Amino acid sequence: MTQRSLNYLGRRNDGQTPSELPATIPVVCAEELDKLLGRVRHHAAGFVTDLAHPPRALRVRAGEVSLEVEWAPEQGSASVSAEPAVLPVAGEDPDLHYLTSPAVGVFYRLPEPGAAPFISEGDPVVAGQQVGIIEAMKLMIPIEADQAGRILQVLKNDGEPVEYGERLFALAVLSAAGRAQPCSAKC
Amino acid sequence: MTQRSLNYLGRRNDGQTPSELPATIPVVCAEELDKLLGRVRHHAAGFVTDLAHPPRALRVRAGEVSLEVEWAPEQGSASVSAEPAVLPVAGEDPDLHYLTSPAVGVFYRLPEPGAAPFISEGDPVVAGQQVGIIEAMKLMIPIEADQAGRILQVLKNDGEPVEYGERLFALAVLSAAGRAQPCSAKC
Amino acid sequence: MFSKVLIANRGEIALRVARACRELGIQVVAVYSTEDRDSAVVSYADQAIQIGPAPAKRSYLNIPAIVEAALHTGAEAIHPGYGFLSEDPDFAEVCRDHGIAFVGPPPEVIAQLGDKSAARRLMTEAGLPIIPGSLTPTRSVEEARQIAEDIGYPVVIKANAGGGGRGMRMAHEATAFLRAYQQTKTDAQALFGDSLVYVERYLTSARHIEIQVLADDFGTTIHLGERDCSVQRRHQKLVEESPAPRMPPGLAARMGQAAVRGAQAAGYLGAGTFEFLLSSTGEFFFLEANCRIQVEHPVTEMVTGVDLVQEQFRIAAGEPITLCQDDIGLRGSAIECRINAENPDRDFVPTPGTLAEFTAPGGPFVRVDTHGFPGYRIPASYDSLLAKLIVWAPTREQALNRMDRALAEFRVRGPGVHSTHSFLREVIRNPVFRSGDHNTTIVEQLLRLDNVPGAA
Amino acid sequence: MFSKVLIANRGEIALRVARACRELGIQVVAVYSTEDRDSAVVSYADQAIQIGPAPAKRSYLNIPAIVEAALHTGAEAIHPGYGFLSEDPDFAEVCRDHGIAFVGPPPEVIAQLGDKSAARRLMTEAGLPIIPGSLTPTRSVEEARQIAEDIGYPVVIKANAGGGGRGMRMAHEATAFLRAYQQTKTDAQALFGDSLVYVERYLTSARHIEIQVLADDFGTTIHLGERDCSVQRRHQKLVEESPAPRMPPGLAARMGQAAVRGAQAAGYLGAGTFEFLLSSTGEFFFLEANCRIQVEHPVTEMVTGVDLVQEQFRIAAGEPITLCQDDIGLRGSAIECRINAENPDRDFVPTPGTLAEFTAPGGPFVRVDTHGFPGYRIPASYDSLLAKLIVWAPTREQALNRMDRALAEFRVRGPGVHSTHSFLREVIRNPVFRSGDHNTTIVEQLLRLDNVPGAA
Repeated sequence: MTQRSLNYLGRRNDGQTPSELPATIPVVCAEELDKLLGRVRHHAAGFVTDLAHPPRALRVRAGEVSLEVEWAPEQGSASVSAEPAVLPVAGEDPDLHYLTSPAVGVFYRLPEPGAAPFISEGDPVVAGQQVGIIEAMKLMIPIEADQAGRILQVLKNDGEPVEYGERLFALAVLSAAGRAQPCSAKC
Repeated sequence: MTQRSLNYLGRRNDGQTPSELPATIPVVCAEELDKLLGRVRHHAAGFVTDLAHPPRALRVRAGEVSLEVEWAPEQGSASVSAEPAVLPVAGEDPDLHYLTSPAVGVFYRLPEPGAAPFISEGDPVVAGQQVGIIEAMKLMIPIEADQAGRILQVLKNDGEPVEYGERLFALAVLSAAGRAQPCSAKC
Repeated sequence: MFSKVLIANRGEIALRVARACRELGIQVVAVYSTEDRDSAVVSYADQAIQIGPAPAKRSYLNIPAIVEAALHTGAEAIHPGYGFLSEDPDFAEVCRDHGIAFVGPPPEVIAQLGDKSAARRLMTEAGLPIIPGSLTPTRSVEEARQIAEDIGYPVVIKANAGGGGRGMRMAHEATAFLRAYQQTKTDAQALFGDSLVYVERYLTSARHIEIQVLADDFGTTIHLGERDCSVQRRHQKLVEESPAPRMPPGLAARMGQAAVRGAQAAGYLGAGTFEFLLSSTGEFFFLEANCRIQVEHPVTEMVTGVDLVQEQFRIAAGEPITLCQDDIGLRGSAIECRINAENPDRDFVPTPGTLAEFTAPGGPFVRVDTHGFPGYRIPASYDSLLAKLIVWAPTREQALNRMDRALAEFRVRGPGVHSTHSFLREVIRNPVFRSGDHNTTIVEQLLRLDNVPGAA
Repeated sequence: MFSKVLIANRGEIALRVARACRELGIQVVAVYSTEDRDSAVVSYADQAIQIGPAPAKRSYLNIPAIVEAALHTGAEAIHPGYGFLSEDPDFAEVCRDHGIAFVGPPPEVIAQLGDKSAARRLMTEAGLPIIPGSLTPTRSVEEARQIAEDIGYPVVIKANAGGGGRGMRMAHEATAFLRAYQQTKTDAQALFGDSLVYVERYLTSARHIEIQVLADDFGTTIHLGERDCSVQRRHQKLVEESPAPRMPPGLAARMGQAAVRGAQAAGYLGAGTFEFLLSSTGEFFFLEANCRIQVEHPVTEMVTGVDLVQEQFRIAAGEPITLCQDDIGLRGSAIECRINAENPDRDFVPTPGTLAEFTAPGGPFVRVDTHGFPGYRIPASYDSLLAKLIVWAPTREQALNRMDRALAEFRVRGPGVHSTHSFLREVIRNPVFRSGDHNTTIVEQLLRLDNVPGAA
């Protein structure tokens, strides 16, 4: 039910430098800290699971290791049944862009039956270039690229009905730096 | 669903400088910290479960280990109309204990009209000592102290109707250490 | 009319009664166990008194606590709902002794109708057909076995202090008799503190039809038509409807008249129900009379337009019934489904827990009586009824379609919580049930089908 | 009957229509704007098509998008609900041209009844009394002023393409006429793209009474009694009821017969409403005819037992009405309150926002039609109707008590969100309203009282 975005707060208050520590305190090595951090993480996650009410914030500290976590205010339940469609989803490559349908209608990749498609995967496009058609109530609405780039993928088949806002083309945007590369593997 | 305003808890009390630490502080290894953290977590979770009302924030610290958790202010739900009654409320002195009514009825402080009350504020009591009466359907139910201690407060008037579980007396428990003091001012 | 009433119950019926009070301008006192502190009726009521811990014996069955609560709050009447103390003649008597109006019949009537053999004798005298069997509790196993031989197998052995489908066992043949008899006696002692039992012929493929009656202090007794409660699992009703489907012409009226005769013979007062078995050949037999508002009363309300709980209050306040028999006509068809917090896949085991989501159906001709809400914790201490979903339509077929759509709208979710609403949808869609040609074995048959590998 | 229907609407009415479809075994196609992605009807529907962005012009008023959606999904009919395209003759015509059944009257009928002057002429010919005034749009301010002089002040100037209380202004005396006239023309152009107006006598202390009609393709036209919609704020209805209180004997029947005559004269088909003003002296005048299902249709459903939306589908599918006039009887009394997400303390400004809590009333004889649910975000783009609360009871007084109790059960809460349910409780408890002796000025009077310092 709850959608949470975990924001780790990097606010470890560890301004202490070893030289300030009394001589009796051991220097904790990276390996040790890693292990301890693993345990802290384990306990923090387990603790949250134990709670009947989800917390808003949690801070755990064990010696040199501390972990702080905060949750965004919970928002609605929202059973989304529709394709979100319009905007690129958070976390996706910022250079990835979608051309969406401006109307409910039928999508055509070809200017007319038997002709070559307006555009194919891998092709470069310039802003304003027509890449397809939406037919709505016998009206032919041209689909144009709104930015320069390269067509990564054609997401609908020729003649397929589409809704308003549905994604038609994935476009790798030609950024200022001049790269128009496919979405990197990590996205 | 829940509207939450994130209020950062009071700053972690980390103003200590290493120089203030006593030289005798023990060397705490990761394993030890892990074990301690496990116990802290256990106690924190257990404590939250024990509480009649979910808390807003909890801070637990044991030596080098500390755990802080915050909940969003709960809204709406649960309009508790009843006196919680049975359990000591969070934050209260653990030595503070309540004697509650075992039945719906009328509370009497006096054995009979005109007589002296069973007990008065400030009086010491021993376990099993009668301190009042609940009359329910002409039945006289004696109220007895279930622990030794001192009566801090008589919470109902003579002849007042009470519900099941309502608090009748506040009792400062005579602890093992022998103190039976009133709730300390800070509670 | 009363100005303040105490409701000695919990769950949906407590809320139902509280709503009736509000509409009549009566102040509401709720009583609750520690387990029900956050319940809907507690927030709904004008006053709420905690009467005891979770176990019903120490709270909702705790007569001194409830009467004390009524006396301290100045409640002039107590509505007992159903279950708990609703048919306890001692409770009704204690109320009377303390000058509190008990919303129900006088203790003597409750006592007589609660003694099942006595009720059978009384109804026989009033001319009601009863199922062949003993007219007094059997004094020995020999006597009981002889009666069984005389009336013929299958027979059912019933607790004399029982009712509502509890404390009864079938014996399909002579060899099974002894065991069933002794087991029923043991159950009867455990359930009702009274090991008396009696023997009746067991009717196969019968339907359970009951008649709602109202009787006031001015000699008026009327009936409000019938309810068909044949959809039962282990004698617990799951689906009820009014009118009963496929009734031969005039039969319902004859049963109604019989119930009125029975109520008059018993000196009945208030709202009551006369339960009958209707054989496959169209004969009806008096089964028992219930001295309470029934769980399934809403179906009668929907087809008659009468608010039965408000009528209960009027009668208890000494007012005459404002209706006469000719005013009562059953309009259209109403069906009720009991939504229980149980897991149908695990033999209907109750599944208490907290409701993360709880959305009841709505829209045209849909009524929901429930104490559930998002965040409600269903306690393990009490019965598992979570909601009653009632629909009305001009015809039974339309009502079934409406019920199907409404059941589909139900959303009940929570860790460990299950609900019977999807199972009830199967019942509602079952062709035999839809045809109205079912009897009390329908759920059993349906569950057997479900367990056949390869069955839909 | 259709097997698949598209619902060209949103909010509670879209859900209402979807429920009727489910009960008739019809598959549901919902259409929605980006703003309504998470709405109740989208999750309810079998299919859902996003037709445009938030502004209604590009989504719910977007004829090509809706017709395309119907064609692609194979919907055989479109139900337009109320508002939006429900009374757009062009839309009805486009549907017909594409072989899609429009659930409503033919485009020609919508066009004629939508032209308010034309409708007045038609109804005069059919023998219905109309309010004195112009029978054609006025051609000049001089002509209009002359008519006003002839019929006498106060007068009301109305947009010819208007309706539903929008695009009309009063002139209480001659000096105010010019300004009111010109302002109405400006409003009419802005609201309906048509600056034609006409002039009518303004009836003070009148009641708004409307008649529900049903007409099929086989020549049957019946009426289903009246609704009193006199509780209005700025010509927007807040509370509706059926039957109308304090009607002289026979008057409702006469108005019903007039409505049937009017519907027959117009060649009406489907469900429609004839609105009348009823003067304090008991005369009634035709006001306008509405070619849609009304917001307040449930009160008629509750007293007649007829599911009007299902009847709309039957008629649109070419089936005959299964009822005849003699079958229709108004039973008991039904009241509807419109719960809007508005702040009564700030001049009823809409308060969109997310519902942290949303609990609708329940229990006996309570119906709620709502698209709200906990977590629902009320968009700012559309009207503020959040729920319709309907109650039924045998008498008006009992229905008022029931409404009072049900309104008290409503829980609507969310950051910035307000609701009118508490204000409506004031209306329901108002002695003038309870007496049934109110007229269309009651809300104004009540609000004025509220603002008097020291008033309760």
